[in-house]
Amino acid sequence: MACDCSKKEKGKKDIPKNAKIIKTENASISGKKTIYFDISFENPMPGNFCMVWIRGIDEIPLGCSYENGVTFQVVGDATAALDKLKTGDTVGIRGPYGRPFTLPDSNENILIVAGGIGAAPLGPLADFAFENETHVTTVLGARTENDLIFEDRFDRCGKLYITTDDGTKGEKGFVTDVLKRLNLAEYDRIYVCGPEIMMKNVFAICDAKGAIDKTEFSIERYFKCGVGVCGACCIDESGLRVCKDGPVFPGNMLKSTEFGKYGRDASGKKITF
Amino acid sequence: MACDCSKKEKGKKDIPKNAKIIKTENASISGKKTIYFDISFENPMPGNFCMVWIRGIDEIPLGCSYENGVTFQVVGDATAALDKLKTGDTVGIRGPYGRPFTLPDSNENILIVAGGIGAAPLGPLADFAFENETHVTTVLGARTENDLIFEDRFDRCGKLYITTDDGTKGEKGFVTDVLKRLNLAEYDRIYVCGPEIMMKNVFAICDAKGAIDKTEFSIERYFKCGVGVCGACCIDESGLRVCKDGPVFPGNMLKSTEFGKYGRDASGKKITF
Amino acid sequence: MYSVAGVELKNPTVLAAGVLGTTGASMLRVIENGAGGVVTKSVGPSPVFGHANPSMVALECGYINAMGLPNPSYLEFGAEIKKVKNGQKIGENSAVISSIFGGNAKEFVTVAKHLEKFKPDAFELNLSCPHAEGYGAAIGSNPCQVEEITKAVKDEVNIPVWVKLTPNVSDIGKIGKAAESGGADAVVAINTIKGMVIDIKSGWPVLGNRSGGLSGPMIKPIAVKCVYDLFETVSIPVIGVGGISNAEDAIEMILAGAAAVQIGSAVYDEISVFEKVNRGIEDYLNENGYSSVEEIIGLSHKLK
Amino acid sequence: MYSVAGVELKNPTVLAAGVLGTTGASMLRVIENGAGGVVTKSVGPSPVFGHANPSMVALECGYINAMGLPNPSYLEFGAEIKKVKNGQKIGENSAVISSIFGGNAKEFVTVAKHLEKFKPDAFELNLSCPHAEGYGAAIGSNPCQVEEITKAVKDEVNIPVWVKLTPNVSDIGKIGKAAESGGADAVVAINTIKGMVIDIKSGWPVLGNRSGGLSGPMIKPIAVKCVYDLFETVSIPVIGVGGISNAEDAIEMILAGAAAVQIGSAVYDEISVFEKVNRGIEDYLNENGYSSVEEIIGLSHKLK
Ligand SMILES: Cc1cc2nc3c(=O)[nH]c(=O)nc-3n(C[C@H](O)[C@H](O)[C@H](O)COP(=O)(O)OP(=O)(O)OC[C@H]3O[C@@H](n4cnc5c(N)ncnc54)[C@H](O)[C@@H]3O)c2cc1C
Ligand SMILES: Cc1cc2nc3c(=O)[nH]c(=O)nc-3n(C[C@H](O)[C@H](O)[C@H](O)COP(=O)(O)OP(=O)(O)OC[C@H]3O[C@@H](n4cnc5c(N)ncnc54)[C@H](O)[C@@H]3O)c2cc1C
Ligand SMILES: Cc1cc2nc3c(=O)[nH]c(=O)nc-3n(C[C@H](O)[C@H](O)[C@H](O)COP(=O)(O)O)c2cc1C
Ligand SMILES: Cc1cc2nc3c(=O)[nH]c(=O)nc-3n(C[C@H](O)[C@H](O)[C@H](O)COP(=O)(O)O)c2cc1C
Ligand code: FES
Ligand code: FES
Repeated sequence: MACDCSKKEKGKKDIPKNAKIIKTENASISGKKTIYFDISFENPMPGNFCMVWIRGIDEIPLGCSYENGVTFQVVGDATAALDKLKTGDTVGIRGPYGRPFTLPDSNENILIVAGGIGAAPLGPLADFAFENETHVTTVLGARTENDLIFEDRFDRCGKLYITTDDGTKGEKGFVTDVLKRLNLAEYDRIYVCGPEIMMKNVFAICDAKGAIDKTEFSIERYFKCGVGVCGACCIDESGLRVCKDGPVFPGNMLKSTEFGKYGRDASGKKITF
Repeated sequence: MACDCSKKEKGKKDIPKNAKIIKTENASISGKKTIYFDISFENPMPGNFCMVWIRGIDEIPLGCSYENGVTFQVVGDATAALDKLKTGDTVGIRGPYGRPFTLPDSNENILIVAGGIGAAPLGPLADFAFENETHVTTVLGARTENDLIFEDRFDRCGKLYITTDDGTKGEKGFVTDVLKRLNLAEYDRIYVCGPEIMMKNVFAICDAKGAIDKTEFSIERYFKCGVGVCGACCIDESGLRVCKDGPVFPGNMLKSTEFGKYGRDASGKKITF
Repeated sequence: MYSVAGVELKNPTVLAAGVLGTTGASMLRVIENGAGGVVTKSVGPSPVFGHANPSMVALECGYINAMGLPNPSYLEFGAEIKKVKNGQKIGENSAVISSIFGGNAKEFVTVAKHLEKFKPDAFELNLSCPHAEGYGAAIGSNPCQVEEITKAVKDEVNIPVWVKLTPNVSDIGKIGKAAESGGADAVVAINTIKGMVIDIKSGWPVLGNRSGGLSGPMIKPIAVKCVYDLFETVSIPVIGVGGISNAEDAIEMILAGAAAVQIGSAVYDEISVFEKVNRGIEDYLNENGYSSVEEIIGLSHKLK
Repeated sequence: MYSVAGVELKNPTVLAAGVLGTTGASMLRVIENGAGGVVTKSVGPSPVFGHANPSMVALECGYINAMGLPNPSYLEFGAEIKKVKNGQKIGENSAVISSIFGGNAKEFVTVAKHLEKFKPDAFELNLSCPHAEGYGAAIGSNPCQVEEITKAVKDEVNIPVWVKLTPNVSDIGKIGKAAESGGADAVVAINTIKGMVIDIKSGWPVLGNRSGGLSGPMIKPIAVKCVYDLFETVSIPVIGVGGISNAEDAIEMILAGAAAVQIGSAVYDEISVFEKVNRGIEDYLNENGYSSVEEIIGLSHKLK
């Protein structure tokens, strides 16, 4: 693997940088939001994440969805607090961290499969492909039309299939419904991010179609340190750390792992999906 | 001043390096000795010193008299212990430290005034001058013929005057007797090292002859840290540190200082010469 | 095989507690990377979610963390111990040391008695975590409590008991002595050192817990001194931990008196640090004409 | 002018004890390089030559030293205090704080009463040196002795008394409280931290005294935590010292609660560090709309 899993030089201080919010914008009608900072991430690669510290509340991992921005949905305390911040407010950010997606060549044909907020780390990959004139097909799913994000970003770089659970936009159903129909042999690489249950199904289809070797999945686990030391995010049975050896894993590295079956909460207790 | 007073990079570890003695040789008939190590000093400049750690005894400053050697006389515990070490024994060395002599240009005329073991840091200067074809005059003094060191080293690079207190070699008397006769206007630079009482007299003569601005004196004070922090070696009234701002000082920086009058012992108590 | 305080280690490098020790699979990966033994994360009487993030950040010459002893409780953790005991390749037997904590002797005993069933090779009593109120160092700086808890666990279990000490005391030798009196088979020094880092742009202390424990290269000289002092004070083996990231560091710790070393933060740079350190120790022994690690344990004490 | 605990400082940066404080001339040079005050080397009841060399070496991210409190005794040192008091340019008045030590209250009082004649602006009681048997931290980790000695000196002198604390205790707040009860006008934290470095090639501990005290960048997070804790515990000013080598470090210490900072080891790189730090603090205040250092002392405590 040619990727550089650890960007940080040995012995380099790496505490959260103070970042001022310079713009906030709705990413979806339902209120998923993108916030932009006055400082950019240092050489972010598509698939990298950052740790965003909402002071006094918590620090959480979010995908680097822009050079200087993150896109999130409110699910609990930290995201709710982040949602309330306004232009001029500050947070702490560190990163970019983690193993990114493998970048496609310009003559390659790629497939992007994104579910819900899972589109966040895939946005920069689409941008890269667009600039690089890579041929892109995207399957973008969400619960409803109002939950869709980055439609334009995926649309401009190739063919875009949209699915919504309720049919309010695109095809009624799941991304997997589209995936089943596609001839995966056409694609050199397949990139996936979304809810784990969705990714599990995508995995199964790709596997069945003999395409698993060209997949990369960006997965989520509970992060404490975020830098590969504490072990909170390790997956069974490989013992690989999602924060440092991932969050992007080739599909074949997820075979016979806990992926799609269970994860762990902050205490380390197993939580079945 | 163009010299680089502190050779060490910020934050770089600098503990004594283990150095094995590969050769010992008498530097004088009376038993002044040179010991050579299996490791060389890093870019030593004439006038630099090192700290030599005779483990279990003490660590003392000694001039770098060779690229990988020091030359010393026995005066107390540490030097006596050093004197007993044999080929294959080890000491700890750190350095080179301190502000060195200003190197002469090849077209310059220089005068070296060395008394006793004070010739040690001047040896490398003579070597440099020799290689550089600088014209050198040396006044080399010692108590007796048996105490002289580095005669050949000074001899080969120009004119050598020798004085001994008892007249066993060269002129009977002191280096100052020769100095008084010399036309100091002929020299671009004058380098001095020896017992402080000798240097005091050399200083007076150079000053009287209007030559003080071209002198450099290498002086000694009690060193504890050796690296410019503790303050043990500071001289009145400038407050300059002999270990870091020196040990080589231009003569004019020694005017109206304690030089030639008093120093301090390890406790910081003044000791009059 | 390398025997320390009743534990058979594959080699003298051991994974330190709280680092990559949440799951059996993770510890097996560390063993594959050369560790002669692993210490599990510290497990206590009830589930703990730990402090809010940030829980660990890298500093110029080390790290600061305040995880807050997250663990799923002893009732959940046995399976992970079992996995790492049983998951090793045949013939490869890296030891598994179960780190446990509690607020008092009774809690320690409850946790130990339950986890002993899963056959760890030893217990390590965490009497040293600096940022868990009522636990760790809060107890571990009191020699009486250290002795009492050690004794209570020793009385109830049949495997060796190591006691991990905090450097945040005036005299670590005294605490080591207390552990020894309680029957400890070894002392482990050191846990992290209390510290704090403030982001001057915002004024906020950086960790979710505000303050935390320092680890990594910056604490090595403190750890070496603690190990040196303990070696002079106690007769049981001392296991050295704190700031080891290469063979030189490990050797320094062994010369100071460590019978084995633990490595934690250095996995930040490379999990294969264990392999690298072991190779380096071997080379040092060969180059200097020693035939075993035992010959150099505490060697510095003899040079006077 | 900047007033802290009864002492008028030219600015909030002060030279730390034991660094470039052997002679009046040296301290004057430090003042010319921007220090708002200087603390003299610690002076005791009788002449001390100190430990054998090596007495200080540079490490990767700090320093270790064991000078052993060398000093010519209080009977010799008055002249140096006088020199630095009288040698300053007219209108420039950097404070001179006389650091003193003794083995008990009586010795402290003897030294203080004599040196007071030479008109230092304050005393700093060294109850914290980690490598001087029977002195410093040996006494300073006992709250009763700290209170007793502080009180004894306070009772006998008419200038402010600062008490310098050791971090080598379980709870520095407790020691700070003891100093406060004894009447201290300020506490100074921290002195160096016990440590040891071994040369693995020879096996020898590097310092003449074998072990010593750590200073420099590596101890900053420990110092910040101590200052933070003391700020919560005592009502007298806290003076922060440990690992400060630039303005950011100083500001971090002030946000943690320091009313002024002391700088020691950083003179290794540049004596002009005082000037640089002061300029940086000014810039920070301006950029962030503060009008004085006082406004940011302990600010981090309010952010919750
Ligand atoms: C690599 C990675 C990239 C991510 N990228 C994005 C993104 O771009 N946009 C986005 O909206 N979300 C993203 N997430 C998920 C995001 O981190 C969680 O939604 C967020 O942490 C929830 O925090 P909370 O306090 O609002 O919710 P809580 O109420 O604290 O928790 C709700 C759920 O969020 C998850 N969560 C909470 N804290 C953490 C944590 N420290 N680490 C991991 N998961 C946590 C848990 O599953 C938890 O059950 C990403 C997660 C990971 C691991
Ligand atoms: C910059 C410098 C360069 C020197 N170069 C040489 C040299 O090339 N050859 C040589 O023979 N001598 C040199 N000396 C002097 C040498 O350091 C002393 O002779 C030596 O330290 C004596 O140690 P001792 O234990 O044998 O004697 P002791 O009995 O300990 O002391 C005898 C005298 O040596 C001096 N001395 C002792 N310890 C120290 C110390 N730590 N720092 C400074 N002086 C000390 C004191 O004046 C003392 O009174 C140099 C000194 C300095 C400062
Ligand atoms: C993230 C992290 C978590 C830790 N958790 C524990 C723990 O649960 N129990 C324990 O005894 N020590 C814990 N420690 C302390 C380490 O085991 C070790 O004593 C310390 O980090 C010093 O070693 P190092 O410098 O090699 O990291 C933890 C350290 C870190 C960095
Ligand atoms: C060489 C040296 C000598 C010291 N001597 C003393 C001393 O005599 N009295 C004292 O209270 N502290 C002494 N200290 C401790 C310093 O005053 C200071 O508390 C410590 O070095 C931490 O600050 P720093 O990191 O800025 O050096 C000494 C420190 C050093 C490095
Ligand atoms: S979150 Fe700590 S190792 Fe991944
Ligand atoms: S010997 Fe310490 S400053 Fe010169």
